[in-house]
Amino acid sequence: MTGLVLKDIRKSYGAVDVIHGIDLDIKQGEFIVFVGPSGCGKSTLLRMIAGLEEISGGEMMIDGERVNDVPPSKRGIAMVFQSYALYPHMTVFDNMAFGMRIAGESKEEIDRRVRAAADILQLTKYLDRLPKALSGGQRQRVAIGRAICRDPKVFLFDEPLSNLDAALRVATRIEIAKLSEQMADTTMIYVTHDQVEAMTLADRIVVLSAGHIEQVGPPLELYERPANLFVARFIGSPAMNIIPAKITSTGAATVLELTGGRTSAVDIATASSEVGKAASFGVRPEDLQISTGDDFLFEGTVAIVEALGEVTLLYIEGLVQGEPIIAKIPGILAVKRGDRIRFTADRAKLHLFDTAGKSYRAP
Amino acid sequence: MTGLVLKDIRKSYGAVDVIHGIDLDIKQGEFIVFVGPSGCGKSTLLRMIAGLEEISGGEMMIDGERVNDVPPSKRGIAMVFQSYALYPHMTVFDNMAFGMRIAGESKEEIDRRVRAAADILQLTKYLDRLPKALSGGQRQRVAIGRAICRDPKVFLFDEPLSNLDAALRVATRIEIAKLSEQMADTTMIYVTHDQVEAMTLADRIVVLSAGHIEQVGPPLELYERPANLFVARFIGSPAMNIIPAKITSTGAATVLELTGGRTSAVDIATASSEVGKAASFGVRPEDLQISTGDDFLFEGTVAIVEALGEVTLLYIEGLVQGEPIIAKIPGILAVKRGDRIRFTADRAKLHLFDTAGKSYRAP
Amino acid sequence: MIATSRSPLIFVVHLSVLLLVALWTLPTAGLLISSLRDKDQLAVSGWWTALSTSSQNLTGRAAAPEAQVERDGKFVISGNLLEGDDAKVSAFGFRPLQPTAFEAGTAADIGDGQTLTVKEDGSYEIVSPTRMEGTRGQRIFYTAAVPSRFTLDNYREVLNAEGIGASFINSLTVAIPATIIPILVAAFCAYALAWMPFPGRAILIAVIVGLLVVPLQMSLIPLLRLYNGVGAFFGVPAKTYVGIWLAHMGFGLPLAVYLLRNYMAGLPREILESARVDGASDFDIFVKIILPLSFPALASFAIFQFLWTWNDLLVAMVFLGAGNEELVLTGRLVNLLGSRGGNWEILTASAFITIIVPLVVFFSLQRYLVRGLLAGSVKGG
Amino acid sequence: MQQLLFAIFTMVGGVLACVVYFFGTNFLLDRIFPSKGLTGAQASKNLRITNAIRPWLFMAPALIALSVYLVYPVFESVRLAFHDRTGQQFVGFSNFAWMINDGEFRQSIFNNFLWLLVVPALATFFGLIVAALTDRIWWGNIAKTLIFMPMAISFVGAAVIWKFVYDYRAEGSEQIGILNAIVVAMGGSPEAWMTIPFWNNFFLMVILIWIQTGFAMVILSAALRGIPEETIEAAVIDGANGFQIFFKIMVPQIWGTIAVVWTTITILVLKVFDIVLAMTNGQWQTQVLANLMFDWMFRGGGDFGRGAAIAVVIMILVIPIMIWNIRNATKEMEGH
Amino acid sequence: ELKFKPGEDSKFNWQSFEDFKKGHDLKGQTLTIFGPWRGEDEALFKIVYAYFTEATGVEIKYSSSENYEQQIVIDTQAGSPPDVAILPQPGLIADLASKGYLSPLGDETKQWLLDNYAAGQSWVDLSTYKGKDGNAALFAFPYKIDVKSLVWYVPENFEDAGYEVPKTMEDLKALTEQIVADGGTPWCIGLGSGGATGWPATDWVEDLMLRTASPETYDKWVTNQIPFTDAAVVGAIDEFGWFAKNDKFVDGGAAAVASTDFRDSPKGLFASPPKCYLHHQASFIPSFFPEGTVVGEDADFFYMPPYASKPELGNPVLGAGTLAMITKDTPPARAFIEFLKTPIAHELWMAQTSFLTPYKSANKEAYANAPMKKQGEILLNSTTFRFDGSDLMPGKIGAGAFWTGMVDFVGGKSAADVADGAQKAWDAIK
Ligand SMILES: Nc1ncnc2c1ncn2[C@@H]1O[C@H](COP(=O)(O)OP(=O)(O)OP(=O)(O)O)[C@@H](O)[C@H]1O
Ligand SMILES: Nc1ncnc2c1ncn2[C@@H]1O[C@H](COP(=O)(O)OP(=O)(O)OP(=O)(O)O)[C@@H](O)[C@H]1O
Ligand SMILES: [Mg+2]
Ligand SMILES: [Mg+2]
Repeated sequence: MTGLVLKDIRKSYGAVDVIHGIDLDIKQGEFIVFVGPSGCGKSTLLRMIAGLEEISGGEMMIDGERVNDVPPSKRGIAMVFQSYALYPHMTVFDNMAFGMRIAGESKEEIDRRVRAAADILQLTKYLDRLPKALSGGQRQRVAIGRAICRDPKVFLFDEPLSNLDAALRVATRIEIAKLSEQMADTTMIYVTHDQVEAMTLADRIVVLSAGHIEQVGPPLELYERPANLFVARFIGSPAMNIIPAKITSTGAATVLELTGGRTSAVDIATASSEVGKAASFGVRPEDLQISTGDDFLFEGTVAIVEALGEVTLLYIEGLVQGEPIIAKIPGILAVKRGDRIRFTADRAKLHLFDTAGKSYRAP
Repeated sequence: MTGLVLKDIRKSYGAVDVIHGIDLDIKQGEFIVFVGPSGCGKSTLLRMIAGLEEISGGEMMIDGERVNDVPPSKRGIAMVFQSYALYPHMTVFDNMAFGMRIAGESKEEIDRRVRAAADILQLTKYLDRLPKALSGGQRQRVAIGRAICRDPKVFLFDEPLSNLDAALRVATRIEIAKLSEQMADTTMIYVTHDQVEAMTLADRIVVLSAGHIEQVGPPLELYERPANLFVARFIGSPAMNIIPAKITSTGAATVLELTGGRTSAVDIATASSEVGKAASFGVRPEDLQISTGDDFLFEGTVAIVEALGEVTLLYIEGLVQGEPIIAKIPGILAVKRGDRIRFTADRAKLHLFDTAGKSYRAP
Repeated sequence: MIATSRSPLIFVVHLSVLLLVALWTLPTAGLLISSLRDKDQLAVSGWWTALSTSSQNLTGRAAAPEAQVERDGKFVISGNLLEGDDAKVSAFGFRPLQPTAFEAGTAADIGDGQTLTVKEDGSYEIVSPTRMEGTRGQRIFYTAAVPSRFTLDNYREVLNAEGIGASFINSLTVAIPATIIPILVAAFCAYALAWMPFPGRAILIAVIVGLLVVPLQMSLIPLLRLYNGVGAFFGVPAKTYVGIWLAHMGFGLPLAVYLLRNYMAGLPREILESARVDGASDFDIFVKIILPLSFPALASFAIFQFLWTWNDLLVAMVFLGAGNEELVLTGRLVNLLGSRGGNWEILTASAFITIIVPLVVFFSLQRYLVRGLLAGSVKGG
Repeated sequence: MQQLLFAIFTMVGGVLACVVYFFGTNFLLDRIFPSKGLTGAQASKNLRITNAIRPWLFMAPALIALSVYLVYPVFESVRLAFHDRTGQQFVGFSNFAWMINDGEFRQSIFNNFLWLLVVPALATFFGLIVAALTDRIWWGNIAKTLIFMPMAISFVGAAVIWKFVYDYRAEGSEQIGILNAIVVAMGGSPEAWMTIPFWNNFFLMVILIWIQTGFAMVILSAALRGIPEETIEAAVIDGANGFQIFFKIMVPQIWGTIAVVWTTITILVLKVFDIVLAMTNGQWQTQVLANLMFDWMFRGGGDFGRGAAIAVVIMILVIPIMIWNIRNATKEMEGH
Repeated sequence: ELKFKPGEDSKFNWQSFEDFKKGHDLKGQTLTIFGPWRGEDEALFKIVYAYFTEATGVEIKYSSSENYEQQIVIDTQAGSPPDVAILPQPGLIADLASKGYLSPLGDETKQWLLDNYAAGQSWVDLSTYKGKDGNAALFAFPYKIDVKSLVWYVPENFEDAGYEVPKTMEDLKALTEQIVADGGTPWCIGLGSGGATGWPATDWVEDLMLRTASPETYDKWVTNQIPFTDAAVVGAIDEFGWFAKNDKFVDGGAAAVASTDFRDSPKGLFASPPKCYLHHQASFIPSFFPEGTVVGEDADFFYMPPYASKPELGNPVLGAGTLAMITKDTPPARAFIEFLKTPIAHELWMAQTSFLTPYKSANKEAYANAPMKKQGEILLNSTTFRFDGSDLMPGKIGAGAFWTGMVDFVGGKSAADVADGAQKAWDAIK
């Protein structure tokens, strides 16, 4: 079986184009996560896959068949809506049971599955309540429960965990992971803005930006080898620090001159034609280390110290105009605002992008 | 000025008690974050502060005056609703301008402030749209913008960033932090389930659970010295690992026998009467280190490896029944499922709770 | 609900509603009070005077001369004008043009040596030196302060009318299906017009709005002709309950469809979508999602349709007939008024008798006009 | 008793038949073009077919009833409008020509426009105010019932009610109409309200407003209650007062329903005749189109040609409303 | 169920009942009758037709409607008419006849009317209409007549004030002025009747017309052979104006005339002090007298007198009434018309209330009371009987422009203008 294929899918609302031609091949059983900035078209894409939004252009195939005109109910999908979309007049139980009732499942089966889902989502207490008497997170859980209860070929989740607290979020995330493991044949498409969710759940992540795909790949690949500046800055939190640089020497490793005046070698091969060109040098906050010696990448003044317990974020100003450079150092540090600190980083973990934003690293 | 005082605030919906007596003193200009599991009553509490929910019992004072019966509009608040509550018939601009128009601000001032807020929230493009033509995140931003535009004494935020992508989230978070810095007199009350938000923004965090306060304190205090098991597990992600133990020796440091059979000393003073009692031993995932020597806390089998790029999460099974122990190790590790690994931790960073869940550490 | 109920504005609200309610009920109050009044009073004094003691000029008649008794050599006719009414006579007279010529208690010389005395309590006495002649008693005009007096006679008369019970049932037989059927039919149609895409939808909506304007009177003859044709063709009576249900349905449909469609189109789209994703067909969606969520609209239309069919006379007369067996309540009550439609006292009472059922319907359906039916379903603007 | 049984039986039967139709046809449709259980091209093809058919199944009873009960009479009216009084002989436009020259017709048109200006606006306005205000007080339901009452009262009853309001007795004698009683009590002299040309139109309109406010109230009340509470809460927080919330938040959100109510009452006004018939029968220059039509249709055997011609005019007057509705519906569908 | 046992009371002509019974056996058939009688009248009519059922075995289904005018048009147009229709409006009947919805009653009935009804020719003329084919024929049978030329008063008030019942119109006018001179108000006139406001004035005008112009002029007027603006018509309207447009002559002044309900206006007679002394209205009006009023004692009437100066006009009587016609020609329908020709069919109703008949063979003694008998005699003694003119005119005029015109007239318009308006309306429908 071939799963889901999107061919040059487009969508426009009147004159506004929101999806500009998406090509994507999703294998059956794969867990795909869509990430991208707010408003980039994730929900729209998901809704098109569900059949809720008309496809303005391109083709969508499920299992090799064109489904552009197939109604949602025939696509074998379950969906968690970003805005919950609960049935306000039904209790939590009925909300979850609705799909199964429609499918004509037996009463016992319905009861069993609803209770199982409620258990997982800690909703058992609330089964008899109407949505209006639930908290935001509880509503969201009902929406998830509703999808879980059904047994679809494709699961669509639109930011399903955004209103949950950390613990529940982890728990539910693990449940979803388990689910996807148990139902190896079920394709999952998941929209999130949470890095951890994306990284932990995805077989592949699709990074969207303004209606087109920036990069598709397994989580670590995206993290380690972002194809372009957009992905580089989007994946990882806090975002990768980008420092303008000039290529001074090329070859198997490239040597750069950073704005600060310091040079740095990067383990990325570049063609000799690139010498002298401007480029963007990238280093992730968590790849920065405090250097005590002279072998440092750059030096800066601490503007803000954020101690999160586990790690400390240092905001370094004065290096790049406008934005501070952020360093994420494990543990709790004895650093104060105004301290001058030198940073170094592992050469292998550095990134380099050309002026168009494309990575110099071979894909 | 005295800010906001809650005295034994209670709320019940019919027979269901959801807030069981909250006492809280919020100083003017303070940034308070409410955290707690979904459904614990955060939104309800916030809505009571706003005056949208009647207070079933107790007293609320703003600036020393009892405001139980004061209507919302007289309390000088702005609020971001968990469900956005945008005016569906107004454009984004009008949504944001509404409060100011009501207050009778000048046209120029309104325009200036709305545009400033839209700029911050990257909404400028959408100012003329109606809410229904916005994505989830965009709607949320409008809701935030609406609150920012006004100039209240108290800001109330109910999970304002839950639908935003990481980058925007960080940016908005910083904006909110700046806002609170600029308006030193403005009190902020902020509900979130995001640890980072809570830790970075809060002057003090209020941990709620099932309608009552578990602990109130500055972020780091909560992280380093949780008052009880609930707070310990709730603050920090992944949650603190809890291992059943028995106190074998007391004094300035306490010695424990863990389930695994190993013993460990903890830098917490206990009374001698505690010897022999059961206790919960806690260690945060990020405080665990891989030990190569014999000096280890416990040993376990890796069940799952989650590589997030920056850190790797190891799920260790077989130590505590049911739940895996999680370790968060910086960097990308070459660890596979099934590997047996030994862990150690800094004695000073260990936690100890009695059977009732209370921390042995002096508050 | 928002905790603002104690704002000072609420008094203004109370006051304005009170004012509006007063304005709106005042005319009806007139009818109600009138229905409880004596029929002769209706045309003589305003209904509001019935509420208080009022001074009225009345005419009474003494007992006929045959009732006279001889007392102390004089002939005396006595009795009471008020006949037990709790009124107080202040003045009296015996000539129509001077009805208040004498104060109560004084003796009036009415000629032929006769005197007439009327006391405050209404008792009168005619004293004559000679035997009185004639068959009719003396007219006595008097002014009395009459306290408010009400009677249920009008209601009794209406309720005791022959065939009223049967007509009541006839009316129900007409009104109930004529309410339910169009709602059902209209709801399906409204759903299709609101949520099912098909070509020509907008035009169809407009046509239905346009049909609202068709005057009922224009349709009666062609339709009755059609009914007669159909009846003759199938050998069934032309005037049946089914016929009138359908007629009421036809006339009520445009409004029903228009109202319901408007309401349904306003339901949050996400809810329908989520049902669609859950595998529900349009039929399922309609029955299980749309219908329950449209309850406020259904209830409001039901109120009106019931009311119209209940109060209708014309359609019932034409399509059900005016015979005794099939006469509806309105028809029965109108018939009570007599050929010249005179009896207002009947009219007033029957107006209140017919109003009861619609009011009950209104009251019982009002609770379906619920607040926050959609609360908690979706988030967003 | 037997009648009661018969009544119940017919009622249940009638309603059941209707239910059976909808369930039955749907069941059949799903049976003939099955899609449950099936997959692939066949299923989606069947689905496309059912999706094309189903709206018409849903609408069929309504459309048939509408055609029979309303569309057919419309055509019949149009036909009659071009025929003589018996409906036999074709007379071309002569009925319309007569109409234009008829003073009463012109008077009716003028009056109808007055009615159209005043009644829908005021009835909707009062209905809205009542619906909004009664939601905020504990005795709101009672208040609503009282304001709804005129709607429920039979027409004959209403006519008597207003007789007791507008009744005129000569100066000096006791007034039994409350309006004159008030005027007299305030030192004025009584007026025969119904006979004051031009203004008497307004006294008649008051009656219709009095009745229709209940209609507007019920419909708008249902709509008001559908407004998401949170938007009101948000406005409260934004510092809006009662008026601002009402006019800037609530009213715009139920704008669609207000338009519906307004439209409905407008059309009703075009058709209004019983009030005029009962109160003045068009005398004292209060004639309106519908009453004029009724007059020509049925008085003394009737003149179907002229009656129908007036009906056609009434129907033509509704066309702008139809166009406006098409526009709205199209706009709304684009939004979907 | 028969109210009067056949054979028992000698004032009834039981023989005619028996004869009729012998001649008709239609057992098992039904007859649908549509009539204008509702309420009390309906009950009375039921008592009468019970005898028809008794005699023939025909089951009668009677129905009526508040809007009988509309109802009969709809029913006949749509093809489901009753068997027999009874209507009070000759204009409407003429229309039905011209559209072919009525069956002619035949020459034999015509002759019967000529022979048996007082002023028989008047009745025949009244019941003869043009059929669909354009030929005139007798289509209706008058049954149950109201006399309109009555003036009501309270005898005791007259006695008290020393007034006499006037015998001539001159006297009546003098009396009117006398009452004013005595400080009273002579007349109560109310034209209000909801949508039919104005009709009582048309009775006035017609009554006065018959007293100022010849019956032929009257006939030409109602058929518009002379225009509304004819001097005779305008004169009659002005005569009415003499009474109604003088503030001193009418209770409440002229302004009150149009807006006082006709049902309320007689109540002024009984007020204390009396609001008026005289009231012109048809024989039905006692139903609107205060409860307990005994006609003949508490209230009475006199014949609206003719002008002494115009003896040639005799004693004209204005009246109205209902006419029965066959809308579906069935044997029971024919039998019903036959039944109406029997004296008993009249006497049965005469013995109750509100029924007058010009049938000469009906026993006058059967009238339930003296006032009815007196009215019956007025009817029988009339030299001229004329049907209510407004009912004879086309609906648009008789039940429209004429009414409206009269309302405008009492509102201040001149008689000439009113007549002109009415004539214009008449021209419009030609
Ligand atoms: N109308 C109601 N009737 C009964 N219970 C209610 C009602 N509204 C809320 N609750 C309950 O009150 C509790 C607190 O709700 P609240 O919305 O304050 O939670 P919360 O802390 O904001 O949760 P979340 O993070 O999920 O938004 C929940 O358990 C909820 O189910
Ligand atoms: N009806 C509409 N008309 C015009 N533009 C629309 C409409 N609906 C959505 N959009 C726009 O389409 C874009 C994509 O919206 P979508 O909901 O897919 O975003 P998203 O990626 O899900 O964002 P988020 O993370 O904020 O939910 C947004 O910029 C939105 O403003
Ligand atoms: Mg989205
Ligand atoms: Mg909440």
